[in-house]
Amino acid sequence: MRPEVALPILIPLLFGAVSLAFWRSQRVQRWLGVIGTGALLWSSIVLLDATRRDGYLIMHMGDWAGPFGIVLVSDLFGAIMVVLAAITGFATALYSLASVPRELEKFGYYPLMHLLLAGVCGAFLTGDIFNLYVWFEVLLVASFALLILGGERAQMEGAIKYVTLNLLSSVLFLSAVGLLYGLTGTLNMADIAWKLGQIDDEQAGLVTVISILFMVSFGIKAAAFPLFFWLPASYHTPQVAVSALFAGLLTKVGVYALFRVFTLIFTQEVEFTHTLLLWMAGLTMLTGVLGAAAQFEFRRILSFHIISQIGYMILGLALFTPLALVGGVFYIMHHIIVKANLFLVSGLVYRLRGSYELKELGGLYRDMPWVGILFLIPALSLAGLPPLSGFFAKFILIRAGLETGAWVAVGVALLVGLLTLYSMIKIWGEVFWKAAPAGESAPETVERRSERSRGRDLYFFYLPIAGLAVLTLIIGLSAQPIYVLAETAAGQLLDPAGYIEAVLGVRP
Amino acid sequence: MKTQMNSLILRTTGHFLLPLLLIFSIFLLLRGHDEPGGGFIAGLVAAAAIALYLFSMGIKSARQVLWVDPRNLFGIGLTLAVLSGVPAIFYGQAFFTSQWWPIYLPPFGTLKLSTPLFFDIGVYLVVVGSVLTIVLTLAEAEG
Amino acid sequence: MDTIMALVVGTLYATALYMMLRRSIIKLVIGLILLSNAANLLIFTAAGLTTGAPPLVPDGASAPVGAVADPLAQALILTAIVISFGVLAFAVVLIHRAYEIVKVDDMDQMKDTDT
Amino acid sequence: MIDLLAGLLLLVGALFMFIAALGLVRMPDLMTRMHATTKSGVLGAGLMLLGVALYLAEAGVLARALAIIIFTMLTAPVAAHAIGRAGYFVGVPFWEGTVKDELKDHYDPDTHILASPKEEEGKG
Amino acid sequence: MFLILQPLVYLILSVSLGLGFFRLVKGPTLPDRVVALELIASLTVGLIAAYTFFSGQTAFLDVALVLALTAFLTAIAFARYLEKGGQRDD
Amino acid sequence: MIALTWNLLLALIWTALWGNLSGTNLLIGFIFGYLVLAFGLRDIPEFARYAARVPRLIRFFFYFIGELVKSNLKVAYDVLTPTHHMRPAVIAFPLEAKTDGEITIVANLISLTPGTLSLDVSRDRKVLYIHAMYFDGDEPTRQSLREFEQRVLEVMR
Amino acid sequence: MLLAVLSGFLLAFVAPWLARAAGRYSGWLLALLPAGLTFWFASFLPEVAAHGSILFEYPWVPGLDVGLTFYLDGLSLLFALLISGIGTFIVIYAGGYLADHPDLRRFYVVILAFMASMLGLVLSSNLIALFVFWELTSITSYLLIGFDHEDEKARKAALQGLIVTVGGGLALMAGFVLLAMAGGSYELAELLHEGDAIRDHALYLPLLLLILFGAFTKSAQVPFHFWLPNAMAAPTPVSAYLHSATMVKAGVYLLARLNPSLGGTDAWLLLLSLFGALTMFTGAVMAIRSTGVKRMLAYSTVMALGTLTLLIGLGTPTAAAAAVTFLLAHSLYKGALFLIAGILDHETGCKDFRDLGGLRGKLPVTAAVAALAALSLAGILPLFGFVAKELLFESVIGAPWIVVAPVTLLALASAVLIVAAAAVVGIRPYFGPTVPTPKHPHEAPPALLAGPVTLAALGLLFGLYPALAEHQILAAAARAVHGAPVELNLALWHGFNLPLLMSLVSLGLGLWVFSRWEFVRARFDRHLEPRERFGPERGYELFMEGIVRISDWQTRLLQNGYLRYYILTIVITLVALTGYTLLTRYPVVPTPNLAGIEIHLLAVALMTVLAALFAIITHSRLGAVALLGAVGFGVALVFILFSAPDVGITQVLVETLTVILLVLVIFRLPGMYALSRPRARYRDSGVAVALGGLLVWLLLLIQETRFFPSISAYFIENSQPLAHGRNIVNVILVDFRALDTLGEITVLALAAVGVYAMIKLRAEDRQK
Ligand code: NA
Ligand code: NA
Repeated sequence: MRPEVALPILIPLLFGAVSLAFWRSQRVQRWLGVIGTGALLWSSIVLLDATRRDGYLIMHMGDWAGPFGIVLVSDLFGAIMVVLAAITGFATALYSLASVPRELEKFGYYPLMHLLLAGVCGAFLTGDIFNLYVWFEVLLVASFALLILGGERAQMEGAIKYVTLNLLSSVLFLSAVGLLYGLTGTLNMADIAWKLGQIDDEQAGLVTVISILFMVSFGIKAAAFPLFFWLPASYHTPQVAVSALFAGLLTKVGVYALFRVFTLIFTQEVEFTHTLLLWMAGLTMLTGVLGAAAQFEFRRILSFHIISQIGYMILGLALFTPLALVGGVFYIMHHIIVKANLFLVSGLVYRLRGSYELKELGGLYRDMPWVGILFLIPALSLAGLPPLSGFFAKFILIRAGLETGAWVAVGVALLVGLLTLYSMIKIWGEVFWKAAPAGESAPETVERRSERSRGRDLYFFYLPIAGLAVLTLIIGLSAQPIYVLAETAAGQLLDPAGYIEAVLGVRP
Repeated sequence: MKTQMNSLILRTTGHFLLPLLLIFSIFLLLRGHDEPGGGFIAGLVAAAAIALYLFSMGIKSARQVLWVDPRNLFGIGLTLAVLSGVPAIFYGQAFFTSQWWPIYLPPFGTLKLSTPLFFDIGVYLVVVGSVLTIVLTLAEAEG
Repeated sequence: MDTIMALVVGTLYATALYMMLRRSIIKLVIGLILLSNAANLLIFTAAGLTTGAPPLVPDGASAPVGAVADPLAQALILTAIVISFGVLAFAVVLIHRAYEIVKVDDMDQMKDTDT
Repeated sequence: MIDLLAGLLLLVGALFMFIAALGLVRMPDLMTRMHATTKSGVLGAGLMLLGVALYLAEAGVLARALAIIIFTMLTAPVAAHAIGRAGYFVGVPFWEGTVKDELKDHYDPDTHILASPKEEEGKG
Repeated sequence: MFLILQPLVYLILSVSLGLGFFRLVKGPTLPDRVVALELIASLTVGLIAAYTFFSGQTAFLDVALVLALTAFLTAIAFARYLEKGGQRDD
Repeated sequence: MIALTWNLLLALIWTALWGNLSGTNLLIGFIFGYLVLAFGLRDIPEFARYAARVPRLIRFFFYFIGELVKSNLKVAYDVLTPTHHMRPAVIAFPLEAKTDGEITIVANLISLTPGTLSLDVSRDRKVLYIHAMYFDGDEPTRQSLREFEQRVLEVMR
Repeated sequence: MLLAVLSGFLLAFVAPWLARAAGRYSGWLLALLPAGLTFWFASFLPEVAAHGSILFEYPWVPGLDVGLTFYLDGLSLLFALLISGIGTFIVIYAGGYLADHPDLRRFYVVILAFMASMLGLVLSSNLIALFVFWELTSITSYLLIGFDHEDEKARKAALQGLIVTVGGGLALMAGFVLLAMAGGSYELAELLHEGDAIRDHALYLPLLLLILFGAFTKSAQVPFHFWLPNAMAAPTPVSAYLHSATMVKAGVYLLARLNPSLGGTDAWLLLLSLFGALTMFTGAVMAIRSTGVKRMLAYSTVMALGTLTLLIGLGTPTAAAAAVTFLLAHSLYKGALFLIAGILDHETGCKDFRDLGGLRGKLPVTAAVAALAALSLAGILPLFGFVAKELLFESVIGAPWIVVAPVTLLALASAVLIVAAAAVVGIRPYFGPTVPTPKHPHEAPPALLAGPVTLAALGLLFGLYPALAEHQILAAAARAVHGAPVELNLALWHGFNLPLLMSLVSLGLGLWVFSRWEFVRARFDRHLEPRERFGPERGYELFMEGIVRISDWQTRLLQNGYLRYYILTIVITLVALTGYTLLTRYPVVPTPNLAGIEIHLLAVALMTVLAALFAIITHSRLGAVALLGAVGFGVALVFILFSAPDVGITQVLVETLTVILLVLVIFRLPGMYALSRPRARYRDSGVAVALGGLLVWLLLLIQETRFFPSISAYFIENSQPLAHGRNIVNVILVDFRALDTLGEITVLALAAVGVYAMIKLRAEDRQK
């Protein structure tokens, strides 16, 4: 019994619940927001540390042995994801203190944030496929509510697509779980894997068919090609702190789920399923990055790039070699921090200049060079330039791809890296280097601009951005420990037997 | 426009049915562990009761009869549900391990006080609070 | 009966999808509701159908006599019903608000934010 | 013997339900259809439940059967009242064979307040 | 014992269900459909009664109980909608 | 109300004596309690009225069932035969019932019985509008309704 | 060593503060670091000359075979000395040149980082570390090219340089990985001995092409040469110099470095010598066509880079010697010339040769230095450039037969043109009639002159005493390039031979071209301008535009804003993928199971299906809601009739509440209009039926293929004994799987919060 495993779920749940109960007092909610995410961060680090030491951490909820009760499982991959979620959560909570309008706080901003995190952590830690569905729904509905907070027209239009397509994905997931339950009579993922390991080869085909349902459902959640439509339709519409949280976490839950089921459960016909995944990865990388090239709005560019980077992560899974999985895990770690940070930077730019439109922006490097540096670090990292975090992420994948002989995929990955750089440089050129526009295209006057660049609230912008930038640098400059972590995590992913034994106590 | 229908028959029936439905919902809540029922079903029945009140007597009466703002209910309910999983940890058991504290009340038999019961009560409160928040907010927006 | 129920489930999925593919915003709502019913019924059918044996333990006994229906599947469906109710309530109100704000009922005209 | 009676009750109840359904289809207008469903529906369900209570002969079953019957009798007329009233407001047409309508012109179309004939006279 | 009764009762109820459904689809006005829905709810109670009778499983009476107490809310909601002047596209 | 309270109290004492709080036992206690009260306290008006109401209720119950069946048969006949024999009409029926509760119960019971369906009550609570299926002239229809109302009120008051 | 390489980065960090503290002398202060590094590197000269190479190892990411291993041999030491030595003067120069520039301090940051990156690049033994520094030079150079960032031309040029070099860099990375796969190591120090294994490996050709792609883009070889002159468009001469003379040599360095591992094959010879020669000639032609000071110098740099590539490609010992000699000579004279270009700009405000003339009186020192450097550029006695040029001619005429003809011809032609260019550079601004300039010219201050004077003087020194350079460094460098000891025998005078003849020819023809400069330019322009539309730069532009156009097209196609197409795409994907998998992986036809059919079950099923079907065809909104109610009752009846009381109750209640909700909401919603065209309806029905059919098929398969019994037997047995509840479903919900229920009520609460916010928080109100 390891209580650490449950804490990253229960802490945000409890803080969310208490915040809901204190819905009248925004001051309490703000405090709870920072303390709660801070506590989550602490608990997640404790969890990661313990998992690193002990391999797998198991908690049988309600003391009911697996596969009967719900088992929480922390393997290294899950624990890493939890830490990343907590980091993103804590950063956005700080950022929200200054960036979220007071009237939104009245309508449940902080409780929604906590519960979103609870859903995300739940998804990362559960060892039960139906429970995974439940956590998916928790984070999804929390994201629905966060998405519409503000009630702008664009939010509504975006939300309709977001909600509908995600609902479709959930129903698909649920249906797949139902069919899988009918087939195996169990819900515990380790148990499913164990049982599916015993069936004959002729019947493996049926399992593969079911796995396609999971692939499509998680593909939607991960915003993979050709299932990504909800993301560009909506991610640029909510509060930027919310966008950052979404960008960092939501699609990654889909990716996590793909990693989980396609390493643990559906490994019967790898050459078939993972070839499909490889196609998905390549096309996802390409469409995402191409989508961004035509955009001229800060957040839209970032949104499209999420898609292409999802492709990289799936590539790691699709190649299915130890190194490729390391690359996938490493890429996820890098991406969550960097992508969330870029959204935070976009919000800072908006705070300073009142616009997200590249055409209306400019002159920031002249006025505030440090903001430029805070942008460049995550932006160049996103493009995979060394020695930042994204470089190693990309390098591992490319190396794994070349060692596997996946020439086309590697070619696509390289090209996409170049185009990502192009997009980031486009932002850099327009927002920072270009002189601030004057006259009609300028959203604000010079006086208003200089007024905007003052204010104590700005510290709550700089603090999380700088913190995440430092993390990006650390991951890049001291990649070895991170690599070892990813390597161990990937090793566990490739050893379903170890997972099964840890959860069920049987050695398949 | 008012949210209720201007009907004496409906109003009177509402008055009469409300306590009936509420007591029925508590009944469903408490026996759910043994017979069909439980926090969720009970909560829905209670919410239906208030909805009936809303239709027959209007939003103001419905809010009055509810006495608390439904928005308080789900926060409290959720807190209760989460907390009901915590006591086990003090017994060195996993979260949500059920704890039973049977209380013997001579004429009535045994009251099975337990964490699952508190959990179910939490569920009940959340359901009532959520459904009513949705229904009442919508009804208010109409007028 | 299993086959008949499978057909019912399939029809529900088909009708739900058809409605979701319409342009009228209200048909989307109807489609979503049908879809969640379809999924619940699918789990029920996939888990196996049993008549006349609800998963209840008789008073005083420690286990039901004879075979009973799969309680786990029922619990899952119950959870799924509640979740889909919550989600649907949100979706329905969202569509209602979107219509109020955008003032078109043709989904084709809600495409300004995408590109 | 009791089983037979119970079976009979069940059958008769089912037949009443059938009559209600047939009435719903056959009757010419909303009001007359409601006559069929409200009465036969309640009676049919009630008889069937009594049959069940008689057949199973358990206190719990009897209590629940009675509760259901009472609840049905309590709610069905209210529903009928609400729908009939609403139907009247939105102008659902009466069957052409309807003899007279004393309700006509007594509703205030805006407030939906129903005046009595005396009030109307008082106003002159 | 109820070799004939069981299929007979079920047949009657099934046909009734069909008739009720027919009115539900046919209308012609919304109140007609609502009445049909009410009848379907009643028929559900009847089916539960029959099912309880033949299976001896009394648990389902609870479903009927809940149905009896809450199903009429649907009708009330529709009626309220109409009274509030909601569009009647029937 | 006092009488009912007493009756319930007696029922509880009964169960306490038996030491067994079950529904059946409570019902038995209630019945014995009723009989004891009806017999022992029949000289107190309050209790006498209480005692008298029960037989009336039972009588009304059977009357009502009879009416229910009658009305159903009538409807059934009309439903089952190819032609319609009915003469529907909406009529105004002046109420004797005064309180909201009385009016509601009268109206609801009217809805459940012979070819009548309560539509609405006027604002001044004096008139109940009724849809009658077999209208046979104002007076006969109102007469039978009035008779029914009387029986209901008898039980209620 | 690690500290030496990284010290530039560290200094870059604190440079703004140091510069602020030092004020006017910031350049001199900051130059102390590169100066110190120069001496420090110089201290290794004897050891390298004696032992050949020294290796320094620092771990970085051992798991990925990435380490900060530094490999010091003649080649890397030569580069390190050039970088830190010239860097010293650049920093000093910048302090003077940009003294009044508001962004001087930012400039220091970037230039120091750039210098450190270059050092890292040339010193790294680890391929990945090398690549890291390689990319860092691309980024820092991007920042330098775009230094005048408010000028759009500068931004464009910077972007172009970045895209081309990083694009090449990505290929390089792939090439490196393949190289490591072929050679079995990521360490150059080891790969240098694995030449045979690598050349025989199946991946040799791909990895060669990828690496060459990277090197060629970086070193501005044809057809990627266009970005380099553009990089001169906006920025200061200082950064321009760094680009043309230092960073671009990274590619050449890499080629030289990998020559022992990759060279010696026909592919290597052909690709390098031909592309090199072509680049050399193109650079020379373009140089003579240019009138801008920096532009001409930049093209002459392209020419030099081509020359170096050519020499490395030839693979003979002479060529290796020529390469390192030419490298050193070029760095010296080109450095001086660029810095002089800066002085001219700084003192006169002019950037074009046509606007300059007769300055020798006003700027005597500058003129003298320019003359020395130009003579070296032209390859005239007694300057070091002459030595290099002689070796070049010697190399080309001694080239392998397959390339000897084209490379000799192109080398000679280029030499002619470069002589002319040198004349323009050395004569035009200083002699002839004085041309009035926007600024009144004075002799430049010491900070500006220090660099050119030193570099030109070194050019003269090495010209007079070539053995000095040879013994200190060039011999070791040539050995590193060739992979074996090379006899250099550098001398100013080798007697009359073919190379000397070629030199004389080129000198004569070159001077003739200079005398007819305007005429030659006009002739070139007439022939070349119409063809520039098809040039490689146009290719770059088309590529960039194409990306945006494809992006636009793709976005309009995929992200079209129509929800229904999104759904359609997703469902078609699902059905197609699943169907395909079914066909190929599990082609089993399920047998229908009609056991247990009863009339009432059938009636309920039929009603549910019909209600759903009618719900989709009805035109009445509320009718549809009522039909949904019927579907709900149907589903509830299914639950009830198949033994699920709790689910049945829940379904009934949820159904009722859903209807209430819909009725509350529908009040404001529009009617149900048939908006789609019939064709769309047929298509959608087809897809819908396909989805439904697929699920039926799957369900039937599952129903007949249950692998294992359900675990629910455990719940059935233990619900009462262990969890003290008789309603097994409820016990599962509140005990066995309480976590599910917790999540479920969280969803409900969240939905309520969302609905509340949606209704109560209105954007319109917020704006008020
Ligand atoms: Na997990
Ligand atoms: Na539940």
